[in-house]
Amino acid sequence: MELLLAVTIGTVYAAAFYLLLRRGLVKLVLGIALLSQAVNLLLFAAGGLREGAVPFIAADETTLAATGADPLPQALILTAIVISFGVLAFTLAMVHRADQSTGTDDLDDLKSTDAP
Amino acid sequence: MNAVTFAILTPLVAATLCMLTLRSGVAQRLFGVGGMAVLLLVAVRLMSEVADGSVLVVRFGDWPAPFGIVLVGDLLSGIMVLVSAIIGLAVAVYSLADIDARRERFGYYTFLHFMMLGVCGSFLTGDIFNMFVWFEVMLISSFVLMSLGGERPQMEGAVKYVTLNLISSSLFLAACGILYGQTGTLNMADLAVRSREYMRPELLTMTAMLFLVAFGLKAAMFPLFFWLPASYHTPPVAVSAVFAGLLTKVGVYALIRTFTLIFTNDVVFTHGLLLGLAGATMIAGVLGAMIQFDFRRLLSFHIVSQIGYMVLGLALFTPLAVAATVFYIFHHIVVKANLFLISGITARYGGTFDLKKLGGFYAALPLLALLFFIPAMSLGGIPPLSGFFAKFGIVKAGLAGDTVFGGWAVVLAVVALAVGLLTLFSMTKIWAEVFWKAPTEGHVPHGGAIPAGEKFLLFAPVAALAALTLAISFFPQYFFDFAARAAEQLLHPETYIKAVLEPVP
Amino acid sequence: MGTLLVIILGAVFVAAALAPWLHRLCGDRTGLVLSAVPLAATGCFAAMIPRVMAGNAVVFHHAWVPSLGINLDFCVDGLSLLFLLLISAIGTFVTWYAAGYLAGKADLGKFYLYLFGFMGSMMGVVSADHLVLLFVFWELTSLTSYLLIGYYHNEPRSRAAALQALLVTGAGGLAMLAGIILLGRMAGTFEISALLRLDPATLVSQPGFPAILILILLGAFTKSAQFPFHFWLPNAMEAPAPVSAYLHSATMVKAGVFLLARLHPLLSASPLWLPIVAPVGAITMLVGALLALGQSDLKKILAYTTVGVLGTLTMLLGLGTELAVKAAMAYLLAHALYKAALFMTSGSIDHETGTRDPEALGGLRRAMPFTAAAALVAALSMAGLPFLLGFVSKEYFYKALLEAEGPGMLWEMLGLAASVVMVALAATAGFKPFWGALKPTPKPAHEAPWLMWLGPLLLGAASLKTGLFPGMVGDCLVGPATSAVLGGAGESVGLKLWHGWTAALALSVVTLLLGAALYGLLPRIRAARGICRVLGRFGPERGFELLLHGLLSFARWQTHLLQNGHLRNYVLTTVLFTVLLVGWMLPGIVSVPAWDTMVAPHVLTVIVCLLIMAGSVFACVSQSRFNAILAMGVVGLGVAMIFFMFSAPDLAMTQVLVETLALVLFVLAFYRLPSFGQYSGRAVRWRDAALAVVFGAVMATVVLVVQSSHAPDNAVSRFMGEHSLESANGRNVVNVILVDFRALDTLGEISVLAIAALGVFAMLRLRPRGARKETKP
Amino acid sequence: MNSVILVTVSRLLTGLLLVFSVFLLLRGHNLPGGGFAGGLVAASAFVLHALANGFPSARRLLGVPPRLLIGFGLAVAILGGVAGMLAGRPFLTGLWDKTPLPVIGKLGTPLLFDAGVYFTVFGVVCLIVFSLGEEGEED
Repeated sequence: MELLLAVTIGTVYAAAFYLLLRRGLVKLVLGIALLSQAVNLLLFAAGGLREGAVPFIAADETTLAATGADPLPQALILTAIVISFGVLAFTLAMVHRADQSTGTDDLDDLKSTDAP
Repeated sequence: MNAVTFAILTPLVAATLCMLTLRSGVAQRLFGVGGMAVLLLVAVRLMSEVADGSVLVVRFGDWPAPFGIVLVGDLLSGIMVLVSAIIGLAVAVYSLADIDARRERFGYYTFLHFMMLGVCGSFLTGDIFNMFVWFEVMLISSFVLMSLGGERPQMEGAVKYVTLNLISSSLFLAACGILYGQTGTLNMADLAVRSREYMRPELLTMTAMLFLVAFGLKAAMFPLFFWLPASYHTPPVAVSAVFAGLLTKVGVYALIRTFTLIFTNDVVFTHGLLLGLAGATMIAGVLGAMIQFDFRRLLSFHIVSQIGYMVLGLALFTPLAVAATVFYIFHHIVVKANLFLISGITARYGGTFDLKKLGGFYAALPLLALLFFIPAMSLGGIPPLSGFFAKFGIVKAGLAGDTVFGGWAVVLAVVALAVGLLTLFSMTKIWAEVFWKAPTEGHVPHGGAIPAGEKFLLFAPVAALAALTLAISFFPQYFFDFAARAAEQLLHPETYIKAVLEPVP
Repeated sequence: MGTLLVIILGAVFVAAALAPWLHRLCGDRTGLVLSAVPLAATGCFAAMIPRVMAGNAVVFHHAWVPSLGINLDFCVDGLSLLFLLLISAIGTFVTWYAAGYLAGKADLGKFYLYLFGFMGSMMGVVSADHLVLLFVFWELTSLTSYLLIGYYHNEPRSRAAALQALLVTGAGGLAMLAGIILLGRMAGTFEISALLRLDPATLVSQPGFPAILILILLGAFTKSAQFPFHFWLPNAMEAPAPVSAYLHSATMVKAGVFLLARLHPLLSASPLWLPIVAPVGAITMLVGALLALGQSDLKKILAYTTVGVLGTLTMLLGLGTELAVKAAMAYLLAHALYKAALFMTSGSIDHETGTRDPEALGGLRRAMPFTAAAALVAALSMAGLPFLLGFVSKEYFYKALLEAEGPGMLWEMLGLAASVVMVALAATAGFKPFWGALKPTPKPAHEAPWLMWLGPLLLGAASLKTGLFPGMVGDCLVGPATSAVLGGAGESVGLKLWHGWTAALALSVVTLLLGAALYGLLPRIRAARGICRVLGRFGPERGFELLLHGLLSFARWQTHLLQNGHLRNYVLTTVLFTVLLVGWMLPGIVSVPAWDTMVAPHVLTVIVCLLIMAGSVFACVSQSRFNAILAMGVVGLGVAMIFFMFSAPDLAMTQVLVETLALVLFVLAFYRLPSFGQYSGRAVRWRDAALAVVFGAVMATVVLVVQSSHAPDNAVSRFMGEHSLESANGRNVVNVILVDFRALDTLGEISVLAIAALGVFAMLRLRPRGARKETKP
Repeated sequence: MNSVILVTVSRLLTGLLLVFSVFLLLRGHNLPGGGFAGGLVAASAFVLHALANGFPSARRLLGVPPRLLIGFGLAVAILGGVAGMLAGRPFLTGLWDKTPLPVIGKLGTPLLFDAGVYFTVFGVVCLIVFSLGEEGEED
């Protein structure tokens, strides 16, 4: 289980990194999106996985069962998901504007202000 | 009810008000500048509350620590919030004359206040994940501010800025998750205790490395600084100035906070690494600056170089060194933001940021020459200006021989001195090119080129910041004393930990 | 009286600050008004003489930055007083002189600002009793001299000379700062008088002391233009004449000599002192004299002779005997008086005739009688003719050399050679332009305004008076100064004009005769100018330029390498740096888990994980935007499945919603985005893939490591589980965390969303000026 | 896109989704849901409407500019936090009504805060989608 998850997360990270190394603007955005998926999964894995133990207090209980899944990482990931959604939306708009303003999506052409 | 809460609420409310009144230019400017003024008052109040060395803890939601989120005001936070508010107000006033109506109507002041929210939140929070959230608030506002307007240079800079900072954020988030998984807590004071108890030292150090990269990138440390010189010279000047003053310093703050509170289990390795990186940062930055002929790009490279000094002080990890770092940060924020503001004024008069084309300002605008000279020489470390004391403190700490790094500390002190000379070289380059040199055709500055009202709005913040620099210069003891006591608090985190974790009565 | 000293210092700086304003008010008379300050200061310092003669230093103490150990400590003893008087008196004359020389210049106000700033700093250097305070003033003199040398700021040569002076003295200054800090640390105090009271032998024997000595000497040598750092001084002749007269003869360049004298009791205890300082001084003396011979510009001649004299002074202090120190003090005084005068008269010549070439000048004595008189007296003193202070000082100089230990007659011969050159050049500077037939000059010559000859004339008079009656000046100034340099050891006896028929007198006579002969030969020796030029071209200045250019080239190379403009290289560096740091730690913590201890994954989990992996890889290799977006959707939904399977329904739900919306956004945006271009070549793609695999492997290992251990106690989330219903009235603990326990996170998060949304809005609606609405078809 | 069926279905769905979103918001304290999910669903209602009927129609249906919705949401969330301060407790402290209501449970300021989140997310998604969708189509 642990190994499978590790390999999965590693693969998503690798794919994200590979996309970030491309020269096209669009692939850059895909890379950023994948990166956030990888991190969310890592967070989930680091917090510890539980099957069949939702972090709700059962109707007849007053406290969360000790065997229940840890709710805190879930709250963190929820925050992270929403933040990455906002960031992704902005990145898309930015890439669109960059493409419009510069007339190219090749990152190698986007160094007129950063040329050596 | 102490000022900590209001340091968060003020920019948040101001941003919300700005957002609700986007259509009205008057309201934008009113809330924009007014919000900053209120924030400054709050920051002064906060500083007066923490000045006696007490650690203010606000438990949000009234949940005891470490269960809820706490905001913690100690001397370092107080100093950082205060200087941020000063820069915020200065830049907001400057923006009145610098930011065009279109940017204003599309939420410039909203983003500015949200950025201040993120900055103040990062300085005050006592919770590592909450810090991540504030970092994101700050970052996304800075993304927008960086690209607002959509001009080609801005977009070229923004793409790099955004991508690299998002990588840093993802590492930060991953590191938070690891810390929580290993210790079961997110409260930084609690982390300081539990990370020792629960985590294998190597694992803790590995997590420290993730934080080092995450914060180091935000702080623009070697070799993670590329986004800064690629982008800081592209947005409007007011934006460059507030970025130059505050953003990298949030990264430095986060490094200071975590590497004095949590990651002190293997100082020889972690801080030794910081020491080496600090040296490389100082050198790479200043060398980059030496060959620039774009006013703002030159200043941008210098930010990198000076981040090296700040990290050096942290790395040396002695009371004097950390105090000097705190002093350095305060001095640097004031000076660097001011230099960017000045670059904007010269560009307004001369029509360009190109040093080769600018010229003749010494004769045309002697007041501006004076206002430039003060921060520039301060940055160059000329005594008795503020930069000298900052540098002196760090070099003295390096030469003091009481660090754990022995000869390396001495080597770094020598590097710091040499880099200081090269910094002076760059500053005199600007002075010689922009002020002394005869004006070039088509870029002749003329004192009457800007209407009086706008001129006042541009010059007043610059003059105020220069006056502050002079105040630090002539009464350094007053400021250094705060820095020294802040360092004392940082190096003896027991007080901080106790204040945060003590049970609510 | 200590307070008086501080008041004077303050007054000078206040005068500096007021100068530009005063200039607007008084115009060209600014100098006259301002000169009241140094004049009054001269009086005040003169009033301190009796007290100092009696051996009581004037002191002032005030804490400044105690946290850094920096205090405002001042102490005026004999050495300081000698300098203070020179600074204030010559300062007065220079102020007058500048009023004439720069009359009508728009920048005059700023000029006085810098000049008085310099004056105050210089007074600070010589009266500071605290090493760091001394350094503060020291750097201020560098800075103000930078501004003064660059006075003609439209001239590239001026700017270059100013920068060179600043860099050379600045570099030395920083070395000195390191030395000061180390010395302060070793001695436990920065206070100079306290430092000098310590036993020098103990300090000197410490292992770090040679380094300290060398660092401090670097500061002194650069400031005092010692070989090989001498080149900035002649270049600084780009400055207007008053600046040269003040900075480059009497004051700033003497700061290095002052420092050597100030710390003499301590530093000279080191066995390295004599073998370093005396030879450096001697070489500088010879180099200065030699290069001076090759000059065809009055100012340059004076500049190089100044270098020579600075060498002489350094050599004398290096020898360090009582007689040598006394000679140094007398020589210093004599040189200040005559050299300032000569700089001013040569400036006047330039000002009134338009040339400074001694060959083109002659017979000016009728047109410029006062200037001629002043120049003549000064030149006689420089040549060391009897009845002038220059003679007295030269006598002591020779006596000190005769007495010094050294191989053979080495010191005497060196001193003689240099002095001979001085005689010849004194004639060139003070005699040649005025005597002989009148030569036509670019401007018809006439006398300079009185402001410009009064000072030199008074200085000449001073040379004469002190030369005639050296006893008094010896008792009042030279004696106490010598005694101060020697740490109170020397007796404070005055100078004598007549020592009887001694070897020194004989040397003086020989000097004059040879000097006269050399002057006669000068036109022919000019042929040797070429040699000087060659020396100049391949000398230390060339080295300095090469160093600077080398540094700039290196900077360019480095910056091109690092800041290369390619985002992918930045990403690569960042990620590889992470991999390096994290990977470095991994071997120590990773342990291969045994297969049997691992939980076997559910089949569904395996399928979902494979989907995620396949989606990720497909997004990388897909040639079509649309397929790539779909692949992203698969990954997102896969992640939602993982959330769902492992007890996180809230996450799963949000993830599904967010993924759906993201898909909509992608589709909306990608309508307008370009299709995938295949920009990188195959090799690059394979390299990147390999690097990506490495990074993925490191991250996978990290995940493995962090899964292998968990917090033994999750008190925080347990607390939340216990209080969620009771205190926060919610059964959905995740939601309660979001809106109550950690509501602040949520507040920040909706702020992020708000910013992002408004950002998207602004990004899309606020088009750059001049941009067409849609550039894409 | 303007097929009759899609238009009709979207009308129906928009209303349904809106009701469902409020339901999600209200029950979120005890069951999966909450302000985020609610806001996202509410926004999806309008996104769906926009895709079916065009963006101008969706804007008309929404009635208020999305950015005001965001500002309103933020203001509500802040108010939900400030309420605690007015009672002399720290920011964001939950104040609760004693008597529970059906379905929702007890009323309290965290619910107000969650409503703020709902409106913010609602406005945010609408603003983003509308901006992206309308890019290049009008003005």
